[in-house]
Amino acid sequence: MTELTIKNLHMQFSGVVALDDVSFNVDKGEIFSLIGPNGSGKSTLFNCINRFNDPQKGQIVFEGHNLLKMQPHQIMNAGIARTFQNIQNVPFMTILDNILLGAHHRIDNRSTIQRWLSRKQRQKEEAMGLEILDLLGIANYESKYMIGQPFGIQKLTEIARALVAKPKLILMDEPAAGMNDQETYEIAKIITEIRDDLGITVLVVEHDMSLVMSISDRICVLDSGNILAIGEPEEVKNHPDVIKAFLGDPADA
Amino acid sequence: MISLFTDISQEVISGIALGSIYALIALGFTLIYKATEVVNFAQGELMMVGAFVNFFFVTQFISSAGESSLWIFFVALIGSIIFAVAFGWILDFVINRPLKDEPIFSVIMATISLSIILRAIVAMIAGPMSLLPVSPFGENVIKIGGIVISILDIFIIGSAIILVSLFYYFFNKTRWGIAMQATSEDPIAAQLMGIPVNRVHALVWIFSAIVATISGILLAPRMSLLDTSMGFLGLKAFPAAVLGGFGSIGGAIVGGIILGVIETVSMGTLSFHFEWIKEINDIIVWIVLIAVLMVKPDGLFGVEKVKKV
Amino acid sequence: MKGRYEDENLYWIPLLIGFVLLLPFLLQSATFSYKYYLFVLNMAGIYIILTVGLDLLSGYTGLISLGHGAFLAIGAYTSAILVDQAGISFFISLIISPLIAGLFGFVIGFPALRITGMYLGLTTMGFGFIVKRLIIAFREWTHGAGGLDVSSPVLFGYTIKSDWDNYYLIYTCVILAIFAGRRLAKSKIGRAFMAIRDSEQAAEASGINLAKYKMLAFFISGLFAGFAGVLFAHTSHFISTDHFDMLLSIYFIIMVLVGGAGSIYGAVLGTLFIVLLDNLYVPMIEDWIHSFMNTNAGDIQSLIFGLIMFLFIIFQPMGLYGMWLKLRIYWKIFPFNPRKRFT
Amino acid sequence: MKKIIGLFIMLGLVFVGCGKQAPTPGVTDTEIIIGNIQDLSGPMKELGAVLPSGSNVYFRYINEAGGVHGRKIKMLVEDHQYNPQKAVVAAKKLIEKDQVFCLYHVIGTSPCEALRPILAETGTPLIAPATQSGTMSDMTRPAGNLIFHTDTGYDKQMVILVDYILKDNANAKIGIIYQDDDYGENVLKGASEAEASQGISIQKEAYQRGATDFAGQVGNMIKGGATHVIIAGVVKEPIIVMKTAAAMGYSPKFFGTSPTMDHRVSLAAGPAGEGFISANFANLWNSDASSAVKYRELCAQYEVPKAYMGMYHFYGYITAKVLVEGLKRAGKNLTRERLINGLETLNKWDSGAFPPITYNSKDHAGTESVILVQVKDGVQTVITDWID
Repeated sequence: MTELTIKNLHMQFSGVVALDDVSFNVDKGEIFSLIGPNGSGKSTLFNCINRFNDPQKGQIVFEGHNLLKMQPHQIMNAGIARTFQNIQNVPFMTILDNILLGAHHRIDNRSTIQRWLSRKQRQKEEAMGLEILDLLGIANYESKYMIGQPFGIQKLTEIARALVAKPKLILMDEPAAGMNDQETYEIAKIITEIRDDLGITVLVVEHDMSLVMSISDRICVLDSGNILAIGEPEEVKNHPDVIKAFLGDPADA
Repeated sequence: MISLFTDISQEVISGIALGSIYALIALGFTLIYKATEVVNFAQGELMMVGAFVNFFFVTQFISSAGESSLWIFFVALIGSIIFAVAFGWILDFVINRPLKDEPIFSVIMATISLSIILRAIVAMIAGPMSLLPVSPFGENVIKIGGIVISILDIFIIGSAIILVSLFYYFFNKTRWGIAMQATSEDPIAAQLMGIPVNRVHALVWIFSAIVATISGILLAPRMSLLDTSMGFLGLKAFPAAVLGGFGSIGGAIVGGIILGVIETVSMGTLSFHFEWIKEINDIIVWIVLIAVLMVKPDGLFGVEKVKKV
Repeated sequence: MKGRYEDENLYWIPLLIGFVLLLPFLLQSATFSYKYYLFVLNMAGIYIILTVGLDLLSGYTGLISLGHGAFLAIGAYTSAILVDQAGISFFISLIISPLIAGLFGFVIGFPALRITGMYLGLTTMGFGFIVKRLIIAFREWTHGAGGLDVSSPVLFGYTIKSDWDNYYLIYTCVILAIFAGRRLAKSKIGRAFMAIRDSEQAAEASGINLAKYKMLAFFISGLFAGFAGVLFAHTSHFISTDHFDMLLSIYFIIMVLVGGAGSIYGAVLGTLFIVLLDNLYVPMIEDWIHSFMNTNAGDIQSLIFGLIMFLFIIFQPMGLYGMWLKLRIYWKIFPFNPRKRFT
Repeated sequence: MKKIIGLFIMLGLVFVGCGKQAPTPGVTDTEIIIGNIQDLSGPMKELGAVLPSGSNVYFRYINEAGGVHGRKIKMLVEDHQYNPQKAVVAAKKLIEKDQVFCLYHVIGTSPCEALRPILAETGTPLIAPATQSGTMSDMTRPAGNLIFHTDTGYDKQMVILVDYILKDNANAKIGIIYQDDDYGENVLKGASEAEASQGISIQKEAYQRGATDFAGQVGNMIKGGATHVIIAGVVKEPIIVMKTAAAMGYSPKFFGTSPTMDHRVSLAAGPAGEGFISANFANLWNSDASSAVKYRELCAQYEVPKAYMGMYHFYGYITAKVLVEGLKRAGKNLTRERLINGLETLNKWDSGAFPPITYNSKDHAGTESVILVQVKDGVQTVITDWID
């Protein structure tokens, strides 16, 4: 069943075409990867879904809602969470609080006022975050400050922040960038768990091919704003255009 | 009708002179901001120190030479600039270096406390009485048609234009200038590229002190009496720097002149013909500033910084 | 049920509150000029309420305000007019006047949606001047630049007049303000503020409406400042536009930064530090210097004040709260401190 | 924890009431301590150095002559940076901590106004506030009965100046350039009184405190055709205004309110300032008035720096004389009430420099007359007798 539909998306920055007539669908419960060289428009596509960028033409439809009519902060309410390529967190806040940031739309204003007077609401909020921390296996980091934590922890917190929002779709921008093999393996495991246990659709941008190939259900290859190929990992791997774009034209060699 | 035209052009000319003073101070703000991203709240005080040092030199030289001549003013100017070089270098050493990796707020705070310190030290040395500044140009004026402009004002406008174009050329055309721009964009990358960041910062503080000294020397005769409250004029030039777009050298002079002209015209013709303008005379500058910022949040010539996600 | 997540020990808070409440007695027993110290403490208390609000705006949300004296002025003048001219009771004015100051916060929050950094600092500074002008323009009620006499507050039939009464009124409000500020900072709203400060993208992607929360920050900050203004007007009994000049606003920012931006206790410490430094310690040092040197008292005072501030910034850029945190870490790992860290 | 709180309470109870207060603060058998709050590091800091020095000349003279009823006068000076809030803190310190007998010669209108609540609360008199604002002698305001004003208000000065101008030249077109704050507001009050009584209209131009450019205002004066311009500035502004006018070839008759009486106005303005008439609330320091002669004598004797001597220094000297006269009349058994009663017995009392001063329980304005001083050949010269 189609969850996210991207149709004829066109985006350019003062003459430079970042996305050129891109269309694809993401099905519910799928791990869908976007790959391509730097500058091929992957992050721009994410930013379009997140509404940080305004595409000139096209449509983005998520579960029947037209995302292009929404403000950036409404995207989360629609059920789409996101992690960032450059870690975006609050250094002088504890990890738990950083994660609870993602639960923003789950806490209504009335309970915020209740919280002023009683501790109960506070514990309820904490429980939301602790649940995710336990899931990711970093439970004992909860009251540590974000500043000075190892890179891997910061990355995991980023994912946790997206998960605590209970999204339907999660956008991951290079979750394994800068990680070693062991950590990449962990990330792969987490991504599959997110899909299998929580039933969240995952849209990944990633450079690490081994990770992409091992977890993806489908892969979309982008090159300078154009889709080269969409399909299952094996299919894409053997696609002539992809080989040409990534390894160079064999005829030239 | 003709008299209205003369009135307004007279006010515009005075406004340009006043605006050039703002521009000179704003240039000092801009230089430091451009290279180090620090807002120097002590800029007005640097100017005040320059004016006092120059006053000291002039009176010393006159009393030892026995008479005042243009030469004395020139030598005193050179002396003040040498002092400014040393002073700027010391400031870099005292403020910029220890706070290099600290948040920008700390440096701003340091400059605020520096302004308090400078005011106190100058007051202690110069004594409580305000001084009578001497100008090499006297009270001479030039009359063109019905419009009057004093020689001093011509010098102020001239030095503002010359200094701004000099620094504009320096920053955009010379190797050192481009190095300075690079330093402000990304100090670490600049360091890696072999730009001596420390020396660049020192240079910028020195430049700023020189500009401040020159503006102080030119401004002092306009103030009629010289005292430490001259430093507060720095805060009046602040909107000029912001209006032009902080960090834009051309913007400093445009912003300064716009605000100077608005100030004189609103105090003059506008409040003569419209009674209610008097009520808002001292905030008209701020109203214009806020209105411009609402439309262009980075000032007239400022460059918007794009953050990569 | 105790939460798994405990970030701080709270047992010493009642002790501190007890100390605050007993302080006048201690002062009275220690010195016959206790009224002066109470007066300085009262002033510090009013400023604390304001700086807690300013910290929420500048420290937490990262929106710098160089015109916060204006909110103080709005609160003070509104309350003075409401109580003395419209005949509204002090208690109701204590609720309405901060709200009006908060509404002005919305007005200035509006440009803040587009303008950032030093540009915002200047906009708020301009706002300060504009408010001052507005106060003068409404001559009928505010007596223009001449200043306005304000009555003593009457709470539940009791007239609060002496420094002693003022102290309890102000410090009850201070404790409430600190409590409110802390709770706010630790709630969903506080998290949203900090996210806006450190990463607007992460905030937006987490569903935080930037416009709404920036306005909210200005509103809350204006609310605190207006609250402080009401107390200011009714405890000093005379207000004029000269009270709320721009240097005062800069002092407020200094208080927040000295304490350590982004922490409520920091704002409190910073305010106490600056007010006590300015009014008690600097004159003390000055007296000492005067015993062997003869100079103009005013200059030497500003010089000492400037120097202390300057050295403080150079050696302790994280502020007082940062110093306290460092100390706490130091004692936690006491015998095994790495030598390098604290030199 | 309970123990500690208990300890606090016990400490509190033990020491409650131990603080003691002298029957009359600041007065011992040998000394009277008075408080002075000046602007030592703010925009008016020149006066902050000069005024207390002038007062001290007279106090030293009195002390060396044996003091007032055997008590020597000691003056403590605090700084307020021309900020009303700081003035209140300083006053609180002087009154509560240093236990001064009275406040004296506090400078600035808004700082003095801000002191009213404290004066009223503690019953401390304020003698000779160093401001000419007419609001200081308003007896209906708080502490009105505790403030003794020695100077003629700005509003009154305006009326007198306008009268003087119209007396010589009935067709004069008058303009004023005023500082846009509480000072200016008091000036405007006087201007509108004069307008009403004389049936004329006065052209009004405002400037902001700290302004350095007056081209707009002077241009407006030319446009309005003002033949007589009253400058309600402090020291710098009249200099710049007159220089600007001279440069623009505009030469009306210039007048000034009392803060422009400083001799440096004529010094700095040079030829442009020739003929400038200022309204003085006291006789000139270098005139033949009895106090001025004595003042110069004492200054020479005590080696006062030459730069200090001038109208403001002299101002400090004569207000000290008023205070001392009040202390003398209060009698041997000095209390605050007696000081007030003593001052209220002054009736057309001649200080030798001020116009005759009269206080009574309904009027603390002291005097309402000024003397006009004109700059002739660069020297200030008295041109009228006391006018009111």
